[in-house]
Amino acid sequence: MTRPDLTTHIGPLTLKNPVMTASGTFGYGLEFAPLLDLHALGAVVVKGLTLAPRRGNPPPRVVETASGLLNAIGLENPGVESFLKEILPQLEKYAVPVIVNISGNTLDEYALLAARLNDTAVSAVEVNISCPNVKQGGLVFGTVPEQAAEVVAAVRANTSLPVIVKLSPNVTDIVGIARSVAAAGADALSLINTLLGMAIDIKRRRPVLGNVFGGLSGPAVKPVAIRMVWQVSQAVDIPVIGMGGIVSTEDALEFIMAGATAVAVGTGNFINPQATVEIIKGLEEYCIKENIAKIDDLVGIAWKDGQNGK
Amino acid sequence: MTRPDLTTHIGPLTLKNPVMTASGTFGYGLEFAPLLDLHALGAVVVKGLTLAPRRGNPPPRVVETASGLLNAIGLENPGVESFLKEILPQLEKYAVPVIVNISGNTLDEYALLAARLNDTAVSAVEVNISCPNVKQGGLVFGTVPEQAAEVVAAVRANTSLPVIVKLSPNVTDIVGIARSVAAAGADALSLINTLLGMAIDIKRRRPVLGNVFGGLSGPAVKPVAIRMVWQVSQAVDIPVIGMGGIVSTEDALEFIMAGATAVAVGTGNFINPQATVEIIKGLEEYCIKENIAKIDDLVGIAWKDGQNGK
Amino acid sequence: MQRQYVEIKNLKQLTGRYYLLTLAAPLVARSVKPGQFVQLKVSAQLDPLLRRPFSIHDWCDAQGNVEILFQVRGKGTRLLADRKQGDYLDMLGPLGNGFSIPRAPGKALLIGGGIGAAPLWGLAKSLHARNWQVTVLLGGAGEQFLVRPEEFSRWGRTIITTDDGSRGISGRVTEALPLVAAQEFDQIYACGPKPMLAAIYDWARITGLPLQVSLDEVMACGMGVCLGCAHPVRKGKETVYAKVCSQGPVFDAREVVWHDQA
Amino acid sequence: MQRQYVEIKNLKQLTGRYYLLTLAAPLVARSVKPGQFVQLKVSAQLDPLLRRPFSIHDWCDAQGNVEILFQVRGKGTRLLADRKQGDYLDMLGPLGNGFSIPRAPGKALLIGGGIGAAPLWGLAKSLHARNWQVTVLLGGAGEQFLVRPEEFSRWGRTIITTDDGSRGISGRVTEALPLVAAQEFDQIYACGPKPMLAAIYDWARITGLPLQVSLDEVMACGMGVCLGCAHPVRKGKETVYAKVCSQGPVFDAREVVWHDQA
Ligand SMILES: Cc1cc2nc3c(=O)[nH]c(=O)nc-3n(C[C@H](O)[C@H](O)[C@H](O)COP(=O)(O)OP(=O)(O)OC[C@H]3O[C@@H](n4cnc5c(N)ncnc54)[C@H](O)[C@@H]3O)c2cc1C
Ligand SMILES: Cc1cc2nc3c(=O)[nH]c(=O)nc-3n(C[C@H](O)[C@H](O)[C@H](O)COP(=O)(O)OP(=O)(O)OC[C@H]3O[C@@H](n4cnc5c(N)ncnc54)[C@H](O)[C@@H]3O)c2cc1C
Ligand SMILES: Cc1cc2nc3c(=O)[nH]c(=O)nc-3n(C[C@H](O)[C@H](O)[C@H](O)COP(=O)(O)O)c2cc1C
Ligand SMILES: Cc1cc2nc3c(=O)[nH]c(=O)nc-3n(C[C@H](O)[C@H](O)[C@H](O)COP(=O)(O)O)c2cc1C
Ligand code: FES
Ligand code: FES
Repeated sequence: MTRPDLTTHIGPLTLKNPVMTASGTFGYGLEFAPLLDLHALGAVVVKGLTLAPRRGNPPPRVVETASGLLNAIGLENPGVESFLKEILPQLEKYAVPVIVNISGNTLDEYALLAARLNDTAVSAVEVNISCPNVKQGGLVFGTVPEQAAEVVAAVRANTSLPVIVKLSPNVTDIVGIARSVAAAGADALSLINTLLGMAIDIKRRRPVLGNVFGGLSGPAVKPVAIRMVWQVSQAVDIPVIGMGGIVSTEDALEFIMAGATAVAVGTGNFINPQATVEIIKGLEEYCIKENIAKIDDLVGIAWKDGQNGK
Repeated sequence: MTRPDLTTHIGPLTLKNPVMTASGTFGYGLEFAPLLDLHALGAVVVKGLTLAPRRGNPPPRVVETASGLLNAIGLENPGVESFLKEILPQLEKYAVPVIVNISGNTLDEYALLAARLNDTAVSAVEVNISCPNVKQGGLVFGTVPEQAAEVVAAVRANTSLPVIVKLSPNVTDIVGIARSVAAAGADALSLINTLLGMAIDIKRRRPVLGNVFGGLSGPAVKPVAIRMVWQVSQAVDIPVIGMGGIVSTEDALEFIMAGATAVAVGTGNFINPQATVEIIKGLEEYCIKENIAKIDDLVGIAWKDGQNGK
Repeated sequence: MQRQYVEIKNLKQLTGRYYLLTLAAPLVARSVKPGQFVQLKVSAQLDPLLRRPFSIHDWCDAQGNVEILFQVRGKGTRLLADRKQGDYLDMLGPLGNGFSIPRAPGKALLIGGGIGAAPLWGLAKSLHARNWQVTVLLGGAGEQFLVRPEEFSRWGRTIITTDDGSRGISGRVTEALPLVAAQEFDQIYACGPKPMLAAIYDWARITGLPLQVSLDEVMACGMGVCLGCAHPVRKGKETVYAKVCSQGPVFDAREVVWHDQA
Repeated sequence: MQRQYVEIKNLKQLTGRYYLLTLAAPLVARSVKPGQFVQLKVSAQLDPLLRRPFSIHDWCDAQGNVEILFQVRGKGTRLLADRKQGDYLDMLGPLGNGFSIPRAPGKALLIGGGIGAAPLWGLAKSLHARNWQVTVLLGGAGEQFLVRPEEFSRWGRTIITTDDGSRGISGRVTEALPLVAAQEFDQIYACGPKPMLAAIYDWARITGLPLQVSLDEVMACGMGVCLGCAHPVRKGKETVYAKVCSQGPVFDAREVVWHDQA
């Protein structure tokens, strides 16, 4: 059999394969250069950027849970200017699409970030809407369909880059958010971001994390992520990038069959820093073994075949 | 040191210790009689009952996930009449408080169930509001504060038993639901029920579960459960029964320190059917070692001590 | 039913994927019935989370031993295969109902497909001890998937089939059915993949002979409380769900709903 | 930095809770610096999920070996202690910056508390090889928490303290500081619990002598990408977070913010 076609389309963006990195778990990519060929990846999504530098939350910032990880990094990052000046030029050399994850606390911040990334070497923006809206008493943008849509519209109006919107799973109705965001002009959706969780240190009788709350990621959350990808991919017409607990080729296939056009490896990079490239190889081998010409043919096959699920 | 006082109050109900069983994971208790002394438990919460018998969902009904379990039993149960006639009389002999978990698809069903359990040997009702409201297009009662409150009011009006309300974690704002339910007359809250999830069988390229979706439980969900117990116990004045992934004494202590007045072991019973009694012993030993006279002194200590968390 | 920590007295690899595990469990050895099973905790960690069900393959009351014959299938059985003599395992059992053996001795046909033959060993031994005449049909995908092919003849005539023809008759175990005449037997027992059981039932029902099948459903608790192991069975005119763990795993094949999963 | 599967050449229990693990890792043995560490995957399952960081205790370029000295603390180290010779471990490393040794030989004081002395062994060896005169203060809660107390004197004068007085001077390792005069040394190195490090810094700062400390923060990635291992450090007038894994674990004690966690 000829080599299977792993090409993937995320809106106007074409990736050579569907495997990307999840924001905040792959640094700026450069750190992985000694361990893998960055050029082999579908795309590199970098750590979330904000307009100004952020120092992040007080430690402890991470704690392991059963098959999961709680993190409260607090969006530590050098700010968009420093990224563009010092990091992006190095990353450009690897000729891999770079997607920048952006976070803000006001609509203006999102708009300014989007505008600033326009006309750079960046391939797309991923809008993290799991941030508190300081003008609305800290309510998280991504939990209210109208506010989520406003963020997306603000970004859309300020960039010609493909706009990927990253959804928060901490909502009653993920489909409602997804529809609202799609209608506001998103080119694609990423899901899921982390589940809000916490842990208590029974020795200190206090929360483990300096920030009290943290985001739960890793294999523990995969069933929730698969469910949301299944629901959302059937409800919207734009591609879904699936993530949440992917550590193996089998996990990636589950997401693809549930409806994800592409997948991202997050916490999995900490367990196996070569997980991304191993999964790309695994997907290729799977397609050969199962006689699948295009990986696209597998997208959503679990609901496309047979009767529609609930 | 004298024996620590493990007595726990769930509204008007006094339990000899804070360890109960989670509905649906302990059958009707009788099955465990060969393995442990039922009388030693704080309370037995039985499998969810409905008015009429229910045959449940098509198999497969369970699938293991990373440190978790997805189930889609579909509330299979013999119906309330059969329970009262055939099971309760046997259970009564063990002199352990029996709490009956009830589910309905309409307000009437909840009201009738509550009325039927009044004046029986049952010690309390636990209202499972994670059920679809058939009159509202299948929207889950427990995800809309007003509908959740209506269910509780209907139950409250029809029983003189203590009313425990079991919250669904699949919501944007657990505190809003908790407040609404407390205002409607709940004596206590149970949380969390399962997280909505699913899994794909990549060999069959179809969802694993006969019902497509299932509820995620077990250690994987503990960080989400602890977070919700922490939030809710600070927001309401009624006791919280914490559950979600408890398998050890340390887990139970985490919940208690996060604000749970009592705890329930669910999936943990499948891993170690003697988990409940081992945890009771473990809590007693912990109190002795740490010189704690009353287990109540530990409830919410993680937010009572030090400055309030977020 | 007991929960106890039992010592691994021996663990040996039989074929590429089959292992024989000998556990010191006198209480279980004394009371067990063929076809019953145990739930083993294969790891102290939280992944894999659940116990794994395994049929009791053999037992020896005198030595206080219980044997499990298992196939490495996924991560749980892999971990089990990596255990060492002297390790302890958390075991719950015996569970389930087991095969029933009619009081009056007669002729029994035992049909096992792949690892499904594991519980038939203890059954054959029990039948033999009660003066039954035993015939065994033992099938497998290939030679390495046959359960103790050399030794089964200890209990009676043994016919072997392999899908790939690497040993015995080439083909599925059901293709060997014409070699035996159903009406010769007083009782048929079968354990293996569901399509195999269904095919055997189709063959046996013609003669009206009693067929007991041991079903394999994914289990969580193993003791009848989670309702996770449901399999549809007929109850009068109705179809209801039976708990394979506590109402089975052995069922009268006539009660089982074979071709409908709902 | 490499990721590779390395064979366990030897694993032996030193004291009640300390184990010495010898790994076949020639590439790391060739390039490692004292104070660097590796991330080991202790289990193939998903719980425990993350790798565990361990300092490189010793190495031998000729034999291609790397040694880890570890304490059983929780489930991950328990699993590691249960591994057997011949098993393979997934190892990432070497990671971090390691201790820096000034070019001109002089006098070094090494202070280790409990398992914190593990990386000081390789440091002492390196210093010794570069003609430094080494003095070691080795402390532990009790005798069984001392890292190779008999052998450390191979590298220089070794003073031992135990909190419970079961060996050497009774008391904390910091209480032995008056036995040595700070100004005698050209360089001080310390590794152990944070309060110990802070106390040593308070003592050393008076003399203005350079103190290098190896910090221990909970880690996820170990390679500078998750920002999970933040520790506050001074950068000019500002307090910023440093990544203990990639900017450390060894820091100049003057840069570290000792008494403020925010
Ligand atoms: C009553 C009963 C008795 C059994 N007796 C034996 C026995 O004597 N010897 C033996 O080797 N096995 C027996 N099994 C099957 C055994 O329990 C499974 O092979 C085992 O649980 C697989 O665990 P794992 O972690 O290795 O596989 P997993 O990693 O959990 O799964 C690996 C693959 O095996 C499949 N699988 C998992 N569980 C089962 C199952 N119960 N049946 C079929 N496929 C499954 C999964 O879908 C997956 O594709 C029995 C099962 C039951 C219900
Ligand atoms: C750079 C670095 C080098 C290290 N070098 C060594 C070494 O050479 N030898 C050695 O034995 N250990 C070393 N450690 C500590 C070692 O990584 C932990 O003991 C180990 O990760 C614990 O894993 P566990 O699964 O056994 O414990 P867990 O089950 O994860 O936790 C058990 C208990 O230990 C505590 N704990 C977990 N991780 C740490 C940690 N990093 N520091 C302190 N307490 C912790 C937990 O809070 C918990 O109370 C080092 C740590 C770092 C960051
Ligand atoms: C340490 C850490 C940092 C993260 N930082 C970000 C971030 O900056 N922006 C963002 O949108 N998501 C962030 N995430 C979420 C991940 O991108 C991903 O959505 C989530 O972890 C689920 O995937 P996983 O289970 O594969 O990790 C972070 C996750 C982790 C574990
Ligand atoms: C197999 C199974 C059946 C359950 N059935 C019910 C039920 O009938 N009613 C209910 O309110 N909760 C039910 N639950 C939810 C549990 O009571 C509990 O809230 C949840 O599993 C989280 O706790 P755990 O992680 O300890 O299992 C069920 C859970 C499982 C695993
Ligand atoms: S496995 Fe739980 S009822 Fe059968
Ligand atoms: S552990 Fe990830 S940055 Fe240090």
